[in-house]
Amino acid sequence: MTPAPRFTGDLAHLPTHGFGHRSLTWWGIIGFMLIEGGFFALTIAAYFYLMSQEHSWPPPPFRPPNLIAGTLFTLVILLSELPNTVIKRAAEQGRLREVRKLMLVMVGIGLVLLVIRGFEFNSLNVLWYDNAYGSIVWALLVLHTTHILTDWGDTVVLGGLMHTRHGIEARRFIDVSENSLYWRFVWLAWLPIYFLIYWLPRLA
Amino acid sequence: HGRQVMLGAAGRDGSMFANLWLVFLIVTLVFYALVLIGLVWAILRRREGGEPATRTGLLVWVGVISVTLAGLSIASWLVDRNMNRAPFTGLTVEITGHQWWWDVRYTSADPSQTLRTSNQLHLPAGMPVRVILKSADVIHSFWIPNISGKQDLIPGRTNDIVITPEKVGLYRSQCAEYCGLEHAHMAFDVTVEPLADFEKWWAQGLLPARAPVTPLQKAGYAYVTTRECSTCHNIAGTPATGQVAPDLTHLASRLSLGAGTYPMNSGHLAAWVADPQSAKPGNKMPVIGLEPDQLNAVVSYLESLK
Amino acid sequence: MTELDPDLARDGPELTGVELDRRLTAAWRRQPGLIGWLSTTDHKEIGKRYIVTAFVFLALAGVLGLVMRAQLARPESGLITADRYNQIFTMHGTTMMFLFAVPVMEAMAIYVIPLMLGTRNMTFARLNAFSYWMYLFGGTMLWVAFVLNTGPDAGWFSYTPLSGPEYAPGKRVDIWAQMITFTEVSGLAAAVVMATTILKQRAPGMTLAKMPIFAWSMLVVALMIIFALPAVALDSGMLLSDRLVGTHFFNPYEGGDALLWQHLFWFFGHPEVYIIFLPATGFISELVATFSRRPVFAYPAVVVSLCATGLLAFGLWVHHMFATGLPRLGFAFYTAASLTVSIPTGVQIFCWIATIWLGRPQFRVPMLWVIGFIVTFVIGGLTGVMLASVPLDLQLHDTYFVVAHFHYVLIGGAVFPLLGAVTYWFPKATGRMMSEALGKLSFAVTFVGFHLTFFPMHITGMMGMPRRVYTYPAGMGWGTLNMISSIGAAILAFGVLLFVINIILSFRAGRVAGANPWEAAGLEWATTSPPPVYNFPHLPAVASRTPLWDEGEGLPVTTGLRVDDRELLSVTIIDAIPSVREPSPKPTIWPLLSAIAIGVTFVWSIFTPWALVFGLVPSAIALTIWFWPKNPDVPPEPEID
Amino acid sequence: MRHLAPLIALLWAAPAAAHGGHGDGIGWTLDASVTVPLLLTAVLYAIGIGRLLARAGRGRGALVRGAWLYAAGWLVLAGALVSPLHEAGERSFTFHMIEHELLMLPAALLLVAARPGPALLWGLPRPLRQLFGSAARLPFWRRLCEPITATAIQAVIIWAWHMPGPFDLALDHEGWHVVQHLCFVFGALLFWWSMLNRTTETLAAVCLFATSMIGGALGALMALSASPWYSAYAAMGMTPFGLSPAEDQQLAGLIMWIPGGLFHLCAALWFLGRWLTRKEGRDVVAAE
Repeated sequence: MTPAPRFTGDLAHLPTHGFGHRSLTWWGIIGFMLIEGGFFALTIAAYFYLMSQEHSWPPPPFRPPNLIAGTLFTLVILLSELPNTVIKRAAEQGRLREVRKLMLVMVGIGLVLLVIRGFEFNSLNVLWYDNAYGSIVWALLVLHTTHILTDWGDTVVLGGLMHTRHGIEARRFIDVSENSLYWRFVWLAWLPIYFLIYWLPRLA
Repeated sequence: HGRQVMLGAAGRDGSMFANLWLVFLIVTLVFYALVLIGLVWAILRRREGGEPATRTGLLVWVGVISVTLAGLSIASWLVDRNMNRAPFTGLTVEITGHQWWWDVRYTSADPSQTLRTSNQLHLPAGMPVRVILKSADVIHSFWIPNISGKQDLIPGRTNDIVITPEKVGLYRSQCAEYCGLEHAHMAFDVTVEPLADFEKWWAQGLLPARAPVTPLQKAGYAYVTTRECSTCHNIAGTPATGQVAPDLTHLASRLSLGAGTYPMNSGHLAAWVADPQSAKPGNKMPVIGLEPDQLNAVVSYLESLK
Repeated sequence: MTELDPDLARDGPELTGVELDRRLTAAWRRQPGLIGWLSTTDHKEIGKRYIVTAFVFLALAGVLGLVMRAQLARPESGLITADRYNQIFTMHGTTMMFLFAVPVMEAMAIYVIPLMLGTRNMTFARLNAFSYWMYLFGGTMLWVAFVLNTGPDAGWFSYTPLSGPEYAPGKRVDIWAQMITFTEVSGLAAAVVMATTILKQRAPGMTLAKMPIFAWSMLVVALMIIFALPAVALDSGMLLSDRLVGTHFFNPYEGGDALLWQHLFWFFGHPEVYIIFLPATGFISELVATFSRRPVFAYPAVVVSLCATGLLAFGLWVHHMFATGLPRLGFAFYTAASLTVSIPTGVQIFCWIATIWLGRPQFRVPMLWVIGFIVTFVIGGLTGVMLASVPLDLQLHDTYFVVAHFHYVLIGGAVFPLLGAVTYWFPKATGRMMSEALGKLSFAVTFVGFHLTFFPMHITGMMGMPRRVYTYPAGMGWGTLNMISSIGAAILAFGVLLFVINIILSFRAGRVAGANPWEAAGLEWATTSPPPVYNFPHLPAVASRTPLWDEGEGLPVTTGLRVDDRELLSVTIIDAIPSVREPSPKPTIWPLLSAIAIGVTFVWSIFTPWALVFGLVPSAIALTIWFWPKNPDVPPEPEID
Repeated sequence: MRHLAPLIALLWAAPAAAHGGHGDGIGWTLDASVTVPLLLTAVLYAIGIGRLLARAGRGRGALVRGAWLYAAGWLVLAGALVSPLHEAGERSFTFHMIEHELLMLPAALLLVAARPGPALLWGLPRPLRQLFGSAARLPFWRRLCEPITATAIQAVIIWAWHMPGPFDLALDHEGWHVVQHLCFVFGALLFWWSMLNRTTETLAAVCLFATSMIGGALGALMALSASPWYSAYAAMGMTPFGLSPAEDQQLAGLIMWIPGGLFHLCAALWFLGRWLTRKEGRDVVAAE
């Protein structure tokens, strides 16, 4: 025979969603950003390791990658933070129309970035099977492209979702907000990679 | 027994290892005893009575561990700064690891004095030897437990280790890094001998192979130096000049066959030549398919290569 | 109790007891039948599946161990060929490390942690299910390949270039590397679920500083997995691309480096050992406390030690590489740094012994495993001290001494505590006690068998026997010792078999256990055995580290979660102040279907890289449907008065 | 490792050598660009703490403790910059690394733990004091001191200055060298200030762990590199202590990696331990 429970508190007044660190989704995204960040950091470490085993970088006869496509990509991805910030704020304030519109803009930007990325692969002046330098440069670029691609896919699906009746649910706004957070991670991770691929071979 | 043991102390590093080992063994045994005493006491103690000063105990324990670890680090450092540091005497051996045999070159400033052999090492007692380690394929590890610790042979890199054998004797070395199918059969014999004997051995090693004497040997010579064997194997002073397989110039003077796999005798030699793939599966020597009389001749010739 | 409002949607004084059970069960149960079984998101079901699967892999890898011992019992034994032996030891190591040791610890935690924390399910319940399926598929792929004679044969750490395209043609190593990908995806998903559950779903009042030590150990382990596993995933990814698309990461003749593999592998591999060992120390802390009838001595010291071990693990990878020709200048640094790990471990050992000292120990079966653990593990730890010293390691490395060392650490240090923990939580999961007599017998036989198997290996190693040799010549003096080890292995296997028999018998006819058969202090003992599908009728609230001892029967509870829908409580991460009522996802088949789509893609990609492109479509579709919100079939949020 | 003993002997001998007047010996660095700012901070602090102590009532104990910490930190800082260590660092990367580690770890930590802000302000004449006082209250500083920001800033400073280009610049031009040291000291002060004052103990432990990994990765890369990264050291040939440039860099990397990493790890554990002990026994209301 169990005694009657001793009630000490009531949770009914608690909200059913919260933004930022109050949201479980946020913690999940942070977890995955740590994992992905670990991937980037280790790939970068491998890049430095291979570089430290060579006398000159890039090893002759290879030339450093051409700057135009990569720099253009960097500019566009940096600019994309503007609509991204606006979306995040709009989502946190529940402004559905703005979110809908800007998600389309982000999908467009993602497409543009993927096209420029295609040119980037073409401007590396080395192929992945040429030597280890080529392999690691391609690895960095492929790894980052995967992130662009997955976040773009996520944006497409979420953007579509926002146009359905599920768009009005509070949790969708959390998803949009976390999607924006993830996009920040994607472009932040790009900056050191941009430096490594395009500038370090010119400096070293 | 005892040809491949760590506490054999037949070399400079080996002796230092034995001493350091003893230090670590005693210290760890003391700590193990402390833990066991603590555990037994904790279980058996009578429960009445005051609480001991456990918190202080923890601090003391951490202090004791830390001081001991510092001591062990220093002991370890004192040994490793002396390891591998014997004064250079000019004797250099270059060893290249292959799947699954050892190519050995005693180098000399005078190229005509450079001696190539395989799967054996002769070392002068009491003299530091610099061993240069390379690999032709995968990672192997060079290790003569009685004499010193290991050093890996890594493709694309050159490692080196200085070993100083001290006690005259016969030792064994075995590859210590897993290197594929026949990793278990990648060993070699190490003969540590007085300097004079060593020099004699070197001088003999430089001589070309003995000429065949009996008709059977001559038939074998004819086969070995003109047919498949000669494309891979080298026999100095004969037309057989292949470089990709073990050197056979003084094959019969070695103690073992197939990189430490079998003792050297005519039975094993015959079995090897007849079907190397069942003697040591996966090695790079193809099955030639000799007729019985050819086999006899080849074995007879190889046996004469003292 | 007066008449109930049928629409009452929250638990509370008005809604409790049988009626509450009925409504919560309706909200939390899954569909019956096969589809329901495949769709479940209940952490208890997933945890049990995980545990059973991991033990199956243990048995398989154990059989391989026995085959190896049979081969090595005599010199020049021709029982199995070199090729088969090399596959067998690779499979033994790979299975034990990747498919048994790490998953089983996660599995135990998946079952126990939500109960310990006082919550109804884990966060991201579907991801949890997905993690299990990926693990199952990866392990199955590896074993199917092995049965088809395509088992990997390059050792469990697959050193390049032996595992590279030139020296390992065929698909064997690809299978190994792709199995790594499966277990990485699975392990990382489980780690995120674990970390977020521990950080966000504790009972109100269970601050981090009041959390059970096992939860602490799993938090540290989850974070370690998050930091360490990407290294091996990247490494195996590079290996696969070297093998399949012609990159040169590990090819020294094209600017790559064979040692890069080892650096990345051990950057993962060293923490891996602690990923296995730390949950075991968590078990020990729980068991020692329960059976000494007092809280673990010096909780802060134990927790700091756990964290210290986890943190230090990331700086020590090179001590697996002393013989590779690293700069000799570093040797003293590496020795000193490697030795520092013994400080936190020493602290934990002290605290456990002090707990026994200060408490009133009861020698039930789990406690015997604890004592077996201390007696055994400390030997492994001390041989680890020897191996940390560079001059000693250069001799002992890659010999049977090392084999002995890591079996002492992994079996003595992790499997013994695991078996103790299984005995301990068995009544919670099944409602029945395991047999004490059979338990004592299996402990004794396992303990003796273990030491008989592995102690002689120290000496075999000192006598110069390298590891990973499929045979050895007579006349080396290794024969007798190897024979003893082989006999010991048979006894050890018999001991484990007794344990399994005990489980089966007790599952059918064990003594019925109450909610708290060991009179333990943790929240997992506050609910019935086995727990209801929703774990707790009312979420418990805690005010101390040992709630059941301090509150007795009258554990305080909170109210207010919905009973007509799945709802969990989120708290603040440090102080565990309730902050959000989070909806919890319903069971669905889509994690399984996603795992199938992704798994097929992975396996296919061994044969053509285009599989990654073709497989993207079904995988993306499955994931999209998984995440697509469903029609709400529950009424919207009820009013709060 | 056998090289360490002569190194230490040499350190002891160095001042004597300098006094002995050997032209190329390793002596004290008494350059005005270093000594004047150092002395200035000492004098400022001394004046300020004097003024504060004169006014202090009950807070005297804390002030005195702060003064001791500041003195210790200042001595380590001055010792690293002025003692023969600095000149030894011109010849050997290892010594340069030891100097940097001293600046960024014990010196910065001690200076921050001393909470020298008020004393330094009070050392200034009144108008300057007000000016600096209001500058110190700018929200900009608060942003900078956010734990994650401060960790990232320090990480970027460390990695950027160890790239071959910038590091060679600092070795070639004394002016850039001063800038480099200022960056290191500033980054470390910001970081430790943030850890001690601007964050919870748990987050501090996380940031310290991250920093130990970030610094450790750089150190490990140096320690495992087969060739020297910096042309100025590479051009030197053997260091005066018998190490080749590659070995010198390996030793430097090891110092950054292992003792440097352990320092941060121990700090992380200290925060964690303090937090757990503080929390022990304190009950939080079960539910709001």
